[in-house]
Amino acid sequence: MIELLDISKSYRTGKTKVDAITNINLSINKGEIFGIIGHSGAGKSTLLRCVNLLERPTSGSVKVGNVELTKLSTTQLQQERRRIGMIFQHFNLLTMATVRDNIAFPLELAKQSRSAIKQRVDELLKLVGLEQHADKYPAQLSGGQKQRVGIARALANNPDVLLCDEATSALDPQTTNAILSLLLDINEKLGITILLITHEMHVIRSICDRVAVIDGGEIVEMGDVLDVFLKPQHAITMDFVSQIADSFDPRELIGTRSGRLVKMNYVGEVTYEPLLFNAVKSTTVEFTILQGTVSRMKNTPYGQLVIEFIGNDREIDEVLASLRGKGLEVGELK
Amino acid sequence: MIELLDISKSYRTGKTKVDAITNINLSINKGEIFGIIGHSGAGKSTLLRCVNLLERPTSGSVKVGNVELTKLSTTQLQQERRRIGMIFQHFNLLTMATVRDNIAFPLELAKQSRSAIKQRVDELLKLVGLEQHADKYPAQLSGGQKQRVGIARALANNPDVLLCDEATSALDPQTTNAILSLLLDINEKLGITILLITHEMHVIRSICDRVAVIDGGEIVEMGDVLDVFLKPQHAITMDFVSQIADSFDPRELIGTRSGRLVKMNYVGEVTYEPLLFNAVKSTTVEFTILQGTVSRMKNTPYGQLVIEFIGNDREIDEVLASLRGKGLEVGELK
Amino acid sequence: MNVLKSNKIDWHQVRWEEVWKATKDTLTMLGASLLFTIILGLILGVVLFLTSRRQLLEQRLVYAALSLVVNILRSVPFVILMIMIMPLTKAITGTTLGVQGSIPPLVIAAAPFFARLVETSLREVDRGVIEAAQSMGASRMDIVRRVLLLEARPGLLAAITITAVTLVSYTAMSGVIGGGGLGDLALRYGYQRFQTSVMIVTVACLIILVQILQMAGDYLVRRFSRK
Amino acid sequence: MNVLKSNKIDWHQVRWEEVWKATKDTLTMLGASLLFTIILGLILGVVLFLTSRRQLLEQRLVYAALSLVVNILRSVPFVILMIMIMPLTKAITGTTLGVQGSIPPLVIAAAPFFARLVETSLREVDRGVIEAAQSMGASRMDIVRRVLLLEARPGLLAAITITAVTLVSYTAMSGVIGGGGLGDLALRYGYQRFQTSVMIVTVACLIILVQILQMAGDYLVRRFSRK
Amino acid sequence: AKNNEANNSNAGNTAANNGNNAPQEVTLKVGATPVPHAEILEFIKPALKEKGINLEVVEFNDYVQPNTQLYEKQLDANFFQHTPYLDQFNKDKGYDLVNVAGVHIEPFGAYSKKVKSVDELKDGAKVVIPNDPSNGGRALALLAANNVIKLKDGVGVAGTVHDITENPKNLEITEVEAATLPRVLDEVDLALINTNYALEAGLVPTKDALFIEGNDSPYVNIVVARPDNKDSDAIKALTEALHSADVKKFIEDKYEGAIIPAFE
Ligand SMILES: Nc1ncnc2c1ncn2[C@@H]1O[C@H](COP(=O)(O)OP(=O)(O)OP(=O)(O)O)[C@@H](O)[C@H]1O
Ligand SMILES: Nc1ncnc2c1ncn2[C@@H]1O[C@H](COP(=O)(O)OP(=O)(O)OP(=O)(O)O)[C@@H](O)[C@H]1O
Ligand SMILES: [Mg+2]
Ligand SMILES: [Mg+2]
Repeated sequence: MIELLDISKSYRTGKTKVDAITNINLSINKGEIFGIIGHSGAGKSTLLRCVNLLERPTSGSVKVGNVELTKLSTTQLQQERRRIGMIFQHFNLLTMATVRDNIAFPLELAKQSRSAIKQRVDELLKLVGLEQHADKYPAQLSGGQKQRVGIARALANNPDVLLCDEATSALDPQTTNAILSLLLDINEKLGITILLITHEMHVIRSICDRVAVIDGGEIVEMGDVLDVFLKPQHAITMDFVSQIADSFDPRELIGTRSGRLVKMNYVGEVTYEPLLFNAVKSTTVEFTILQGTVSRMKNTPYGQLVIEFIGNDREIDEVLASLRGKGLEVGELK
Repeated sequence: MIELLDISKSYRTGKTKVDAITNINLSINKGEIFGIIGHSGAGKSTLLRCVNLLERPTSGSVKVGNVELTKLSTTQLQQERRRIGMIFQHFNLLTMATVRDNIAFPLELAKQSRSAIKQRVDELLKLVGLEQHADKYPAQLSGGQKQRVGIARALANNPDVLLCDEATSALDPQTTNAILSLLLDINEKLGITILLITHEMHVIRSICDRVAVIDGGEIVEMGDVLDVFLKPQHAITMDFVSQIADSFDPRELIGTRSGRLVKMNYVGEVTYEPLLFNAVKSTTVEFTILQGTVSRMKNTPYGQLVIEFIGNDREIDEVLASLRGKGLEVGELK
Repeated sequence: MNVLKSNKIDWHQVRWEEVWKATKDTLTMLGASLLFTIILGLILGVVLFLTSRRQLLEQRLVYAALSLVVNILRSVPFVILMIMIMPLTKAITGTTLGVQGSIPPLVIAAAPFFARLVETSLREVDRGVIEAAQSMGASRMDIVRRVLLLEARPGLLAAITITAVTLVSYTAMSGVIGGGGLGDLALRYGYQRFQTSVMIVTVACLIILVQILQMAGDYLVRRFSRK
Repeated sequence: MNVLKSNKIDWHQVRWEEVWKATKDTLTMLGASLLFTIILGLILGVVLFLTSRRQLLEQRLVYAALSLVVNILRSVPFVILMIMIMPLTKAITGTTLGVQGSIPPLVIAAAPFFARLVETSLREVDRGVIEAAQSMGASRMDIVRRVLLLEARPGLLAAITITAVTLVSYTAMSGVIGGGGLGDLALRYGYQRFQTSVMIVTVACLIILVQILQMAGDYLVRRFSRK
Repeated sequence: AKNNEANNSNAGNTAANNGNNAPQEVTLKVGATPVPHAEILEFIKPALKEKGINLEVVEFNDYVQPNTQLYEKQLDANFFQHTPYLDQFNKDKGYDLVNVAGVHIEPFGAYSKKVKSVDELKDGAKVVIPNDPSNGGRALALLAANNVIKLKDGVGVAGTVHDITENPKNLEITEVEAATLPRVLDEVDLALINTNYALEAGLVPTKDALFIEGNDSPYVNIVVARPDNKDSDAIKALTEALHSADVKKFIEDKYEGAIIPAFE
């Protein structure tokens, strides 16, 4: 659905040239939810803005739905853009229009009938929980409320592609989850393709199919969310992934514990089997979960635990071997 | 350090009056890091803006460091405000000044010497990782970079009190953690009092001492982070807390599992004891961790797990009783 | 006011029906010329803005040409402009004289000025909002009508107010072609014939008129401010 | 131009040294009056802005009074204004005649106009930025100098450009008190004496001057835009 | 004429005195309207220079300032008006400016591109007259003199459109600025134009005018000074120079009879 070919974009500041992104190649399938993560200033927003040509890439070509946007005339581009919704990092609402009018804006552009617009806007207002605020102006809204207006606006025209630049960064967890369910829902029902930037790992975990990690304007890792999250290859990715559940580094525990510290990762239905328990049951080994998470990624359960095994080394080795035998990834922390 | 007495603030939109916050009482100690959470539109920003009187409360009084701000003259208020740093939700940077000049702004207001300003700004630039961007203008920065300028600016004058309105909402996890460590560090070293709004639970968990939950303009729950997070009383709080680690509701699991589902909470050093293992060791009960987290809150370890026990009911009851006997909070999911 | 020093004020000199007629003339000139100034100036200002550097329709040559035309119209002294465009005035209104004849020159003089104010106002519109509209596939016409003119509304209303007041002071010069109106009356009787009373009355009328315009403008600006 | 119809253009009528002197006079009047207009108008505009509703120094009465003064100065036709302030002019410059004598009236006429433009520009400054400065304990003076004037700079530069061009056209009227300058020359020879050649030359000079002013203004606006 | 002679001799004496005793220059600031006043003054500059008088001509487009400035001693004399105007001005403002020398007459004329004589003027015809008090009143007086309208008795030069008592042809009279008159001639049925503007616009008053003021006009253009300086040497030298034969020839040559010298 989206194909970026060798996209580069550089800015000039004074005399120096800054490369915001360099030679990015990316292909996103129809109906996919694709996440982009990366440090602040990595080039995520720039990349996203290149997709609908708000930012003309310095070089490279952009295809959306088999149409090469980079080759279109202005009016053709306008037509194509109507199929691409966008949620902005800084909202970019019309300050002089009410919430209602902001959401109606893309519908008016599409020359829909008055009654159709009213109906759709009411629907969207409800969807993002702003019925009460329909007649307020953006300046009278809280940060999260503004962001929800931006979301409603982007969805108004039932776009084929949705570009989200930190669409939930100003929202509390519950609202975030509500929005994410909404996105997942329209993704499943309408097959909308979503490209989203986020720095909230649980957003990626909850709804993304694939993820790309950008650093210094380049994609350093890309793949299925599960693969990337559970077997991160690049240092940057590891950093991100280690943040999913933990606010501290498990290596801090080394030295404070007497037993052997083991890090275990597992994915899929094994999660729901009493593997760990069964592995130690017949031994004298004791264990404590020092840190970790058991949860689901989109719909796949997984676990990431740091466990302290206390007992004799041989038996522990056996336990670890048996766990490995069941397909778990097991590594000792040193 | 900060005392809010019966603060209310209402806005008028057209003919209707909206109460953004009502009768808020809050007392924050010197050197404390105090978090505020709440849904979008709950009144968090309004409350924060009342502390330095950017928003004059409709009624109530505000004391910061024993000075009743609500009674001060404009010039006295100006003096007091210099001791209160603020990080804005929407950054509010000078668009016509470079990053460097934005950070230097409060120092210039304080009439510091040129060389002192230069030195301090360089220091701050390094602190927030923007050395490379010192001469850019805000429009040339990414969202996270802007936010970091806002943070540096708020810290420039070594304020006694720091008000943060979603100070890390636009930052990736690593940068967020770096900023949080920084805040924790100056809190510990300089005894700065921090009042922060966030919707990222892990921010609260990582650095806050106490937390208040706001809903509909009122404080519905307030207390030590551990108490509030592990024994939430109010429905809203529970919602928030359940989001800490999980992106899905454990009740979804009921029905898909054959065993008994138990939710366990524990805090403190028990976390690092093999309690669970010991409780089942001598029985025939098997167990699987279906969902949960073991981590630390500020410096206190805690665990929140949903466990499936398989075995005969009597034995499971014994296991649960023994766990309860060790001080764990154990409840069955139905 | 040294004019006042040496003369007693003789209120009988004031012919009220003439003041009333002058007031009507001024209002007619102001109304008509303001209307056309707004229309023409808005179009001109929008095109100037759009064709200027780094804007939606960047066209350096068009911009330079338009800017030159605007500058020419703004550099030529009003009286000379009035004379120069007489054929045009005649073509449009059928006469180069009186109230009617003074409207085209007033428009030609004020529209370029208003266009510059419009250009300045539009430059204040947040780029992000324009981008948002672009991302939704808005045509340039949509952006002008639904974004630029909407978002710049308080600024534009302030610009219209400033232009209206400026037009009032221009109407004083329309006496050159017999335009009449309060300013002309003030000049002819008050200034040239030393009928201080007439001057005071007419200037007072002008002040009231301008005060009303400004207050109405301020009200509208406030009414449409959303910040 | 029907003026041209009846006359052949006789280029010998143009006395170049007079054109040159008029150019210098215009530049002198423009330079001096622009300088003082900017200073006075900026102060007036800032005070108007600060005392207006919902602003830092909200003072309805002060605002109303200042606004009235501005409106009065803007409603009085320039020629009458010039006469009215003659004592002031004399007190300031020692003469009410010529280039010097025309500077005070030019300033008094243009400063209120510029003040309105300043007021409009300052209104565009983002409230959030002002709040940020307030939160840092900035005094109102700090906010004016370090925030308002800084953030509104492109708008203010555009306003100065517009005012400069307006002043050029005002200088044409200074002939009433023997002010001289290009506009006056155009009027006296071109309009009154039907010396089309002189009119063309002087108007061309005016156009060049205005074009330079506008281009310089545009450049500065662009140079100081950060959006 | 007798007066003039007296003035001449006095001025002659002064000039002689100046030539003998006071070689240092005197500057004389004279306000004037551009045509023909300023031109005539420019013409006598060299002659005055020889007498040690540096004549500075300050041009005005306006009929109030030259008098005001003179009264306030910003000027030493002015040359732009006629006696009726001066009288009215002195009366209006309580000034005591004095006539020191009559120089020329600019006969005021009525012109038309549409009709050949006044009788052809249709009902409701458009007539334009100057909008300044001096010329406006004069134009109305000329219309009255030619029986096109009737004015209130005794208004003289101060007449305005409000003083019209009878307007049998229902003329639509519009007041416009004097210099605009020739420019709208095409459009109107009758325009009353000051001679200087008629000349500038290429009209020949003696030929093109439907009717024109006669040589007996009271509107002699005069040099005006203040009581305190009217007898000064410099003013006398100025008067003398203006009344010279050279000036007479200059006026006759340059203005081709449309402006008539008012001195012998
Ligand atoms: N107009 C510009 N001029 C110069 N540099 C720019 C401009 N816009 C962006 N940049 C730079 O390009 C880089 C990438 O910016 P981008 O906005 O894509 O980052 P990002 O990944 O979205 O970061 P964030 O998570 O903080 O929003 C940054 O270093 C930024 O400073
Ligand atoms: N100027 C205003 N006029 C009217 N209502 C306002 C105004 N400012 C805020 N509100 C309303 O007050 C309520 C509280 O707003 P506030 O900004 O404090 O929310 P918040 O808790 O910070 O939310 P968020 O997390 O989304 O930033 C919201 O419902 C908002 O719409
Ligand atoms: Mg970004
Ligand atoms: Mg908020």
